[in-house]
Amino acid sequence: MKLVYFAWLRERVGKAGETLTPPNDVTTVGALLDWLKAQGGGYAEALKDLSAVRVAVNQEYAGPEVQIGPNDEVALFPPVTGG
Amino acid sequence: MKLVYFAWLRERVGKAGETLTPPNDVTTVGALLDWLKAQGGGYAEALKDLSAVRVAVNQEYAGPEVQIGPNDEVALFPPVTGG
Amino acid sequence: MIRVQKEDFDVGAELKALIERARADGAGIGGIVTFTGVVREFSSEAGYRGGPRQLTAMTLEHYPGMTQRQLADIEADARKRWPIDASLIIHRYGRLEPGDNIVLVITASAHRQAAFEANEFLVDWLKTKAPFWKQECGPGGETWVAAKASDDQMAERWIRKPAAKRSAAE
Amino acid sequence: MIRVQKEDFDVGAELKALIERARADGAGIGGIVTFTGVVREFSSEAGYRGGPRQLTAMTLEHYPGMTQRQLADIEADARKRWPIDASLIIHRYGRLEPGDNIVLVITASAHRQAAFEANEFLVDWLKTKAPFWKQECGPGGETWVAAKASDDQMAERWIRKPAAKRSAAE
Repeated sequence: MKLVYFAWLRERVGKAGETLTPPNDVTTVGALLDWLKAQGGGYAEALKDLSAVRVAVNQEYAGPEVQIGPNDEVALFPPVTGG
Repeated sequence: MKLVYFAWLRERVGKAGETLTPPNDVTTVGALLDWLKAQGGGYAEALKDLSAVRVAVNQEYAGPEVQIGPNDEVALFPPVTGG
Repeated sequence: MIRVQKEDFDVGAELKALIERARADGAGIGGIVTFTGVVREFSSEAGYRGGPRQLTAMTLEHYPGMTQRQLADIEADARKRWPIDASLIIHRYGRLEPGDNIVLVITASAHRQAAFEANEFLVDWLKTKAPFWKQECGPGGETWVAAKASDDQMAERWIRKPAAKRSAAE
Repeated sequence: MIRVQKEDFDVGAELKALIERARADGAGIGGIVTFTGVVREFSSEAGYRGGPRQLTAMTLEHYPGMTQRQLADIEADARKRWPIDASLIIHRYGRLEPGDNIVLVITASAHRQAAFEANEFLVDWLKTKAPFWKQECGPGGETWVAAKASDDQMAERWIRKPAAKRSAAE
């Protein structure tokens, strides 16, 4: 699974992206966030307040219930501030 | 009193402006319109439907009750269509 | 700033000059809204057979002294109602062809909602209060454009509820 | 049409090209609304002593593939909701300085109210949905700009009552 991070989430995780293989029972966005947070370090720091985290799966906004698999691109980022 | 006419009101009256001396009892915009209309010809044609006539006194919109005198500039024109 | 002129205007150049003026004044502008009105290809009135009437030209007549006064009043009113840091109104007169610029309204503010609302307000009032008259020229001859009731309704929005709309601004 | 780019844009040239495109398509446009967002002089967040914080620069990060997709979706949505004959969204990324252009939104229609509403809609959605993040750079160092609740409220206007607003159009 390809993960990408943006803005202060990228800074806290400490990298712009990576390829990860979460356990088989991580099949939703919500489960992925919980699993990542449990890895501690930068992940725990970045995901401390989940209300400030937005997720996109394959470049579409996704809620915690959305299904994810090994071929998906999952992006984590703060609320957007463009325009 | 200086009178000026615009758009189709100008065309119907047949001139862009003129200096007139209405009778002494013509002291308001409403009285002026009635007096002009009674002159017949182009005036009667131009002022046939007063709901389509707008008036400005000294370049400010004016209703029929507004007082006018010999030194005023009175403009008659159709509803505006700029912008 | 207001201008009534026969000549065309360059929107990009006007916008640039306005932003520079505002920045020189120390204004913290973030959003600039621009309305450009251009001469349409077709008449707003139906043609003789009910279809759209192709225009060859349009002539804009105005009442010189009153135009300046009305535009200045309208601009001052907008700047009292909204926190606008810079504004510009240019209205052309004379003979214009389809696609030509007629009017330009620019409003700049730190708050985009103020810039949008003030701009709409100015355009609505230009349509209903500024002493300009359009005469369309097409295959059937010359026709004075009739004022639209919808324009009056748009302008009346600002009489009825300026405060309510304003409170929605960020 | 959408563009995401590092380079500056020329509002006048973009506007001219858009009008020409629309006219070539036979569209009877009469009103064009343009929103230009520029980098402010001062931070939207208070400085360390509560006063405004002067900015030296701003960096805009974005999520390339998703940005293109979101902008295209937003533009298509606006054109379904309003009778828009031509539109353009340009959003810049990278390092920008106060006064620099950030974003350009142009909407053109035969009906000015449609052009105004579609433009506001697009700007509101850009602020709340397009994956861009602003990092301000000033005397106190670099700070990621926080999303504003007011921007969410502005965007929600269009969820609650698109039809009501639309019916007010001329």
